[in-house]
Amino acid sequence: MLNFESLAAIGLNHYLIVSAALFCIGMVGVLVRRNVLVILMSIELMLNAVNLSFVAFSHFSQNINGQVMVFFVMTIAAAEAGVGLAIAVTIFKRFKEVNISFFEQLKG
Amino acid sequence: MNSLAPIIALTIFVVLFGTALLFLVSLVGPKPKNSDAKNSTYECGIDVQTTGHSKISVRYYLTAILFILFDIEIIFMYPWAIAYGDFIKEGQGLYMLGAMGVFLLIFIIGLVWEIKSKALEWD
Amino acid sequence: MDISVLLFYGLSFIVLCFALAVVVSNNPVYSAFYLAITMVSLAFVYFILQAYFIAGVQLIVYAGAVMVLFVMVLMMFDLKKEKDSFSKGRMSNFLKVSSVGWLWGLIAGAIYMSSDLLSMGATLHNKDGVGTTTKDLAKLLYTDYIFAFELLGLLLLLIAVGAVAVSRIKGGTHA
Amino acid sequence: MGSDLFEISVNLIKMIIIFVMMVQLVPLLVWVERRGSAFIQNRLGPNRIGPLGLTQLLADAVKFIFKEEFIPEKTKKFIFYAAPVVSLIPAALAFGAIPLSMPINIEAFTMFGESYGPYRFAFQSFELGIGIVFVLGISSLGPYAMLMAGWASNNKYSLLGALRACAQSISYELALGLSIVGVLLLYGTFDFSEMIAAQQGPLNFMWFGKEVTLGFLPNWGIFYQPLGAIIFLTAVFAETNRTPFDLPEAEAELVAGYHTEYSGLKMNMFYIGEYGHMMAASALMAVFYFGGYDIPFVTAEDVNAGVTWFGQAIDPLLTTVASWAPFVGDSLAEALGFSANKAAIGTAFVFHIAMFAKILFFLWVFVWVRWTIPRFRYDQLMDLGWKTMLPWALFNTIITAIVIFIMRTNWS
Repeated sequence: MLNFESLAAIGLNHYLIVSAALFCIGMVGVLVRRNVLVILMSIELMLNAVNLSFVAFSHFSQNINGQVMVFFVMTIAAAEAGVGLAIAVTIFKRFKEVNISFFEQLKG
Repeated sequence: MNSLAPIIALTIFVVLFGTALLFLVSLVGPKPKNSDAKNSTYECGIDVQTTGHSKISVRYYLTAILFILFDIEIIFMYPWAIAYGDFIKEGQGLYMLGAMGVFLLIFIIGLVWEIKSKALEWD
Repeated sequence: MDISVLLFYGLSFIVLCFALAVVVSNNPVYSAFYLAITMVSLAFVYFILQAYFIAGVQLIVYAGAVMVLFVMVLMMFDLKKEKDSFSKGRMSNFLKVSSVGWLWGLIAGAIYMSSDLLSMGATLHNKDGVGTTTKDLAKLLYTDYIFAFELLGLLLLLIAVGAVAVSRIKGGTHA
Repeated sequence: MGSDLFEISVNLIKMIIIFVMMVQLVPLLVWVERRGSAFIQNRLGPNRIGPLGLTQLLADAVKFIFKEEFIPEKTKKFIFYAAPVVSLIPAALAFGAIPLSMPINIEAFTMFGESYGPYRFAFQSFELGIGIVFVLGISSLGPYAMLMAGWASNNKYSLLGALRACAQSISYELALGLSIVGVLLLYGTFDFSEMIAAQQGPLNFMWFGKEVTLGFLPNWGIFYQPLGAIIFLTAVFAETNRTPFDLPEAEAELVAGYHTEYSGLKMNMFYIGEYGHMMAASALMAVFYFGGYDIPFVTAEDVNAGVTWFGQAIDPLLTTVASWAPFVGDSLAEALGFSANKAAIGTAFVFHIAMFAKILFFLWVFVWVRWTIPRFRYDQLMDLGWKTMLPWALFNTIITAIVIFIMRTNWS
C-alpha cells in the first residue's frame, strides 16, 4: 500500500492528485464566495488545475498534444477573464456592487 | 541544462537578501520618534480628505484588457518564429507564411479597429 | 532522494496553500496576490514537467497579464472590508464544502486505484525529451491545429471588440 | 547529471557573485548618472568626497542604512514591506539568465590530493533553453512590485503612480515582445548561447540560395534587424520607467510616483530593482543585436592563443615571485589544480570584459538619453506605444518573415 517508495518516486498519480485538489479548491471558491471577482479567480484556479493534468499527461506519455491543448486553454481563460471583468466593471460602475446575489436582480 | 533548482535557489537568496536589509535598517537605524504630522499620509502638507483609493479612470483597465489579448496573439507567434527556418528547409515556407499571414491579418484588423474606435485615446 | 522530488513536494505544497488562501481570504486584493503566487509556482511545476515553453507562457499570460488585470480592477473598485464575503447559511456551506471534499476523495481514490493503468512513467527525468521541444509543438500547432489556431485569433479579435463595447455602455469610457 | 559537491558549490558561489555584481553596480550607476548629468548640463556634480566624488557612493549607502525606519499610518504593513523585496526578484532572475561570457571548460584536475572530473561552467546563474521566454515572463512580473507599493501606501499619489507605471509598462511590453519576434525569426532559437554562437564571424547570409560573405562587418543582429533594435531599445526605456518615459515618477504631477511613502533603504531597494532591470535590458540588447560577448574579427582561438602567450610571458616573473615566497604562486596554483585551466579561465575573462563593455555602453545610453530628451505627456506616451511602435514592430515582423522566406528558400 502507501509506502515510502511510492512517495519518493513521483509519477503521474502525484500530479493528478495535486490537480484534483486544486480543482476542488477552485470549486469550493466558486460555491461559497459571493464576490464576483473572487469567483472569477476561482474559475481561473480550476482551469489551471486542468492545465496541470494536461501537462502531466503530456510529459508522462511523451506526447506534445497535451501542451497544445494547454496553450488553447490559456487563451480561452484569458479571454474569459477579460470579458468577465469587463462585465463586472460595467455593473460596478453602474450599481457599486460586486456581490453575486445582486446580479440576480439585473433584468432587461 | 534547464534545471529548476538554481532558479528557486536564486529566488530564495534574493528574498533573504532583501529581508536581511530591512532587518539591518531596523536594527542599526535610530528608533523612530512618532508624531501625528510625521505619521500622516503625504499630501503636500494639507490634511487627508479622502482615503487613498479614490476613483480611477476606467482607461487603465481597458488598456490592460487590450494588452492581454494582443499579448496572447504575440505569444502565438513565438513557436512559429523559431520553427520558421525549419519549415523553409522542408519546403513548407509558403504554407507557414500563409498561415501566419491570415493570423496577422486578424491582428491588424483588431489593431486598426481599436485605433479607429478611440478605445486607446487618453485625454 | 532526488532534488526534483523535493521540488515537487515543495511547489505542490505552495500551490495548494496559496490556492486555499485565495478562497478563504477576506480581502479580494490579497486573494489576487495569492493567486499570482499560485500561478508562478505552477509555472515552476510545468518546468519540472519539462514543458518549458508552456511554463514561460504561464508566466507571461497568467502571472504577467491576467493577474495584473485582476489586481488593477480590484484597486479601481476600492472595496471596503467585505461584510459578507461568504454566502450565508451555515448548513448549505457545510454541504457544499463536504460534497466537494467527497468529490476530491472520489477522484483521488479513482486515481489511486487505477495507478497501474496510469503508471506509464514511474520516475521523473528518465526521458530525454525527444519530440517534446518547442519546435515540435510549433510543427503540431501550425499543421494539425491550424484551424483552431486561426479561430482563436478571430476569437481574440471578437473579445477585444466585445470588451470595448461592454465598457462603453452608459457613460462611455469616462468613469 | 553527475554533479558533485564541488560543482554545486561553484554554481552557488557564481550565482551569488553575479547577483552581488548587479547590486554593486547600482551605486556606481548612480554616480555615473549624477556626474553624467552634471557633464551634460555643464556643472560639476558630486566631486568633494574622494577622487572624482567616487566615495560619495559609499557615503550614500551608509546614510541609507542609518536612516530612521518608519512607515506612515494606515498602510498595509506586510505588503508595504514586501514590495521592495519583490521588486528585486524580477531583475535578479532576468539578469541571471543571460550569458555574460563563454562557458569555461575545466579539464580534470587534482586539488588537495583529490581529483575532480571535467566540468563546464556557464558564465550565468542558470542556463535555460527557453532563455527569452523566461526573461520576458519574469520581467512581466515587474508591475506587481509597483502595484503592491502603490496600493499598500494608502496614498493617492502612490496609487496613481503605480497604475500609470503599470499601464505604461504593459503597453510597451507589446512592442517589446513583437520586436523580439524578428530576432527569433533570424536565429530560430530561444537560447541565448545559440544566438551568440550564430553571430560569430564576418557578416554572411543566404542570398537566393547562394552564400554571401561581407568580411568587413561582424555578423551581428543589428545589420539584419535595425528597425527591431530601435523599437526594442525604445520599449526598454518605457519598461524601465526611464526618461523620456518616466511618467510614473513625474515629480511635477505625482510627487514621486509609487514610492512616495518609502524612505531610506526601502526606497533604495526600488532603485536597485530599477537599475537591475536596466542592466538586464542592456545585456539583452547586447545579446540580440550586438553579438553578446563576441569580439568582432577575433575568434575564441585567437583569444586563447593570446592568453596562453601572455601567461607564458609572465610565467618567469611568477616563478621568480614563487621562489621568493614559497606559499603563494606556483605551488598554490598547482595545489589548487588551476595551472592546466589558466588559459580557459583567462579567455572567458577576456570575453566577459567585452560583454561588460557593451552593457556599460548601453547603460551610458540610458543616462545620456535621460538628460537629453524631455518627458512625454501621458497621452502622447500611450499613443506612441500603441499607435506608432506596435504597427512598426508588426511591419518589421512581416518584412523579416518575407525576406527570410525569399532568401533562404532554395529556388532552383
